[in-house]
Amino acid sequence: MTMTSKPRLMQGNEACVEGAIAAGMRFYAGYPITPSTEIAEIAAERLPKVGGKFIQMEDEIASMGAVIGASLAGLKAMTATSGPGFSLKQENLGFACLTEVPCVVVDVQRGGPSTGQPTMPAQGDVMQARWGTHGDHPIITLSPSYVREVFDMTIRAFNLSEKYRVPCILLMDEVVGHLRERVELPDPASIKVINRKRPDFSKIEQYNPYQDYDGDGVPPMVNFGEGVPYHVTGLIHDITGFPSTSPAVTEYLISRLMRKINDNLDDIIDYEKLYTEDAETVVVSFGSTARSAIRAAKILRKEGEKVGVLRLKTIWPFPHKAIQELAPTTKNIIVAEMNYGQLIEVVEASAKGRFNVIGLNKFNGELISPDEVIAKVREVNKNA
Amino acid sequence: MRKNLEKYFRIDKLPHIWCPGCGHGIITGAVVRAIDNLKLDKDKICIVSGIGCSSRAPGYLNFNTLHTTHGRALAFATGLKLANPDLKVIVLTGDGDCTAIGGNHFIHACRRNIDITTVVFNNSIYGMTSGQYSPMTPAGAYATTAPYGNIDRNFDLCKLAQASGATYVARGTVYHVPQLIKIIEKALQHKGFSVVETVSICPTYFGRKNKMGSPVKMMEMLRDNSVTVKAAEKMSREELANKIVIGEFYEENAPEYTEEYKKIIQKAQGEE
Amino acid sequence: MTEKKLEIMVKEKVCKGCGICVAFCPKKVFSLENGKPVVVNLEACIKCKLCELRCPDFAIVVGGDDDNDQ
Amino acid sequence: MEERLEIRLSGSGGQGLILAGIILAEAAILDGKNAVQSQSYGPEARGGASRAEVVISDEEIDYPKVTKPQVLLALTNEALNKFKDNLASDGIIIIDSSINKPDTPYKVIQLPIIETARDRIGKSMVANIVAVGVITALTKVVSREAVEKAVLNRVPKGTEELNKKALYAGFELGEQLS
Repeated sequence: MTMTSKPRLMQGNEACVEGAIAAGMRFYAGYPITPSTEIAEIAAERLPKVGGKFIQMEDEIASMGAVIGASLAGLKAMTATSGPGFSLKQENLGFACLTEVPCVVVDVQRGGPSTGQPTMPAQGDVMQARWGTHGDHPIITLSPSYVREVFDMTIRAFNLSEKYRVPCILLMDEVVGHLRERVELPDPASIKVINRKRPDFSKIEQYNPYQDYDGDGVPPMVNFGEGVPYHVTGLIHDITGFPSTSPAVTEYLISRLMRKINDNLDDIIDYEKLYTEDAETVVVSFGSTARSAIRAAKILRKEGEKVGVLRLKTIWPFPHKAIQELAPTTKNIIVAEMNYGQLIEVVEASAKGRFNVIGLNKFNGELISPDEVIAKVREVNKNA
Repeated sequence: MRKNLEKYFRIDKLPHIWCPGCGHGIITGAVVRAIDNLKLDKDKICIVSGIGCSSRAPGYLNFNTLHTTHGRALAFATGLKLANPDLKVIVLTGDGDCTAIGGNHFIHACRRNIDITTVVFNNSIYGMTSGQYSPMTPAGAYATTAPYGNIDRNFDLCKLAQASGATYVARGTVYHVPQLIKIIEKALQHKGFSVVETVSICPTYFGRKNKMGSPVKMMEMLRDNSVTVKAAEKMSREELANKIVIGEFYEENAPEYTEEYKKIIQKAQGEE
Repeated sequence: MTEKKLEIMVKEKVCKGCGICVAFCPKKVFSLENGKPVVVNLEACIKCKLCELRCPDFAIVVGGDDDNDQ
Repeated sequence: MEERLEIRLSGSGGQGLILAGIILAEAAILDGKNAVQSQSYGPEARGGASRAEVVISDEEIDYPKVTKPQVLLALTNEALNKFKDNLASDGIIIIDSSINKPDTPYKVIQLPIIETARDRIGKSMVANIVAVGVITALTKVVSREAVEKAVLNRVPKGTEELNKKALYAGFELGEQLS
């Protein structure tokens, strides 16, 4: 991407709105909640300027519902929230997963369960992002570490959501959401925007809204009001969109939903490796915590420690390959996360005993510091 | 079915799942007839529902239909309508769906005065889950979750709608169908948030639990206990105690939400 | 009114036999036989169509297939 | 190690410290440097403990928080007591004259920041901008041109002149000591 904008100080939450608008977002429904509120405030100001719509709904549940309704009407739609609100959105989020309605849900994570610590950072919604809803379904979750990356990743969230007709979660944390940072935005013309697949009516005689016409697991989508009436239901449905209790239909639908994601892991999964080629210990991290890991690694490398960082940008689907393909020299994995230990369970499953997996966890409302990462790496290397 | 109505139905999905004598088919028929009488553009109509017996109605109707989550029809409908104000959005919902789990969405949709017509299928019970009391179940009535009689006081939905800001409010019954069709037509033509509470009958759960007899007996009850808004004005509180007041309660021209938002867009773009 | 021959169609297959049409016909056109309505007094029909409007199963058409006015 | 300058602005909610942090970070960017600004605040919009942090560097800034600041501004006793022991070895503490001078190995600079805002400018609300002026003059972490531009960018419309006056008063206060 070519840089054209002048460098400016931008907040993570602001970069999210700017990225969303660049991706084509024209609808936002939300409810105020710290630390995501700036996203709603900025969307309220920015959207009408580009002909888009903003609505502050009566609650979190309604916001998620309105987003799905707007997406069905053809607008790219987003909502933003934090842990408690994310919990409230889950049922409708599951509806969007099953009915394959593209949308982006931003969760700016804050501390603790329940009301917790509204103004403090945490990364405690890792599992909620994957399994907060009920039943089996796929979902994509991305986690940015830098303000500029929030911009890019929000665009990517919309693109993936539209491409695969699946809700995409942008899992931020309070540090990244509230951080103001020097940002240069790309030339709008250079931004790649993906729109939902549309049916080719010269080839399709009867439109079945959930038929896998192209064999890629992603049915082409018609928007409401375009003259092709169809039915959308949160019940398990056949290719025509109508409810079915047939075991074969049920199994086919759930399998297809999974397949459209699982067949495209290389497209969806993104991560950054730093000094991993010859690392003995690799710190796996994401979001703001990854920045501490990177700083720690830079310091430790100067001291000769063979440490690397694997920064996950896609959290779900989980990048198992990235773990399994770590260098043969790697013996230890430190999973640094601002929670009591969530992602580590998946890393352990991924490591299958090949690596010694150790957690570096902080859940006191403060970001893990580079010093803490350094201390952990030294401790692990000493014991190794 | 009458030939000219067939295009509005997904004939292959019929017969519907509703029990013999269920009033919901009557309301669905009235909605379709109102749409046909007004010759609305079929492709622009979106029918949105929540969960429950009533909320199965959209599945039988040949429009853009959206069967959402329990109680949330109005939230989804608000998104649809605001995203594309050219759509004619109709919400079909039940008394439990609309006034219990969806109560918050209902009052706020009223307040915003967004151009959506909501037809509430009020059968005083949760039918799909087999007979629990709803916020519209009359005090004293029996339900599977009110085995000793219901002590909850029920909403007067029309008063609630009006107080919340709805700009067209009316009530009909499944006995008085010609009148019902007329008020649904008026609701559909009204610019703003319109509410038509339709008193329906649930012979299977509400009827049996409350020993009301056959669907015919329940229809007779509607016939014998309904009074018009006009007649009700001259009646005392006591006289109205167990009556169903039917007709139009309120009509007002007020700023409509999506129109107001268009002005917001103009304002925002004017400031550029 | 034209001299068109009046017809009342009852689609037995979709009728669930609730009896509402029979009970509330102001002219007692129907009778319930084996749980389903049967037209027994067609001449008395005044085409008020209340039976059609109140049929929960969309099973009745007063006037037959070519009747377009409601 | 790359050149990394850390500033911590502390006081109570409502003193405009976050805005002061934003202005310093933006000024650094105008000077062609990298900068990040973060904050920590309690649930109360006014009155609670509040702090804003700024990291300025010529390099990419990875860890975005302040650990051992070279500059600590404290506008309340509470804030001073909380943060006074954790500075870089060459760190300086700038405190308002209303605050008790702490017992500390670090260099302490005491200036009538709030008084200047209240009595000279006529609005105690602009104490944050006076403080920005002081920090700029004392530490030269950002240029005066850039900081002035940043102030004008970020303060509410209609208050530009007032804030400019506050900034210049801050410069003067700082100059006396630098």
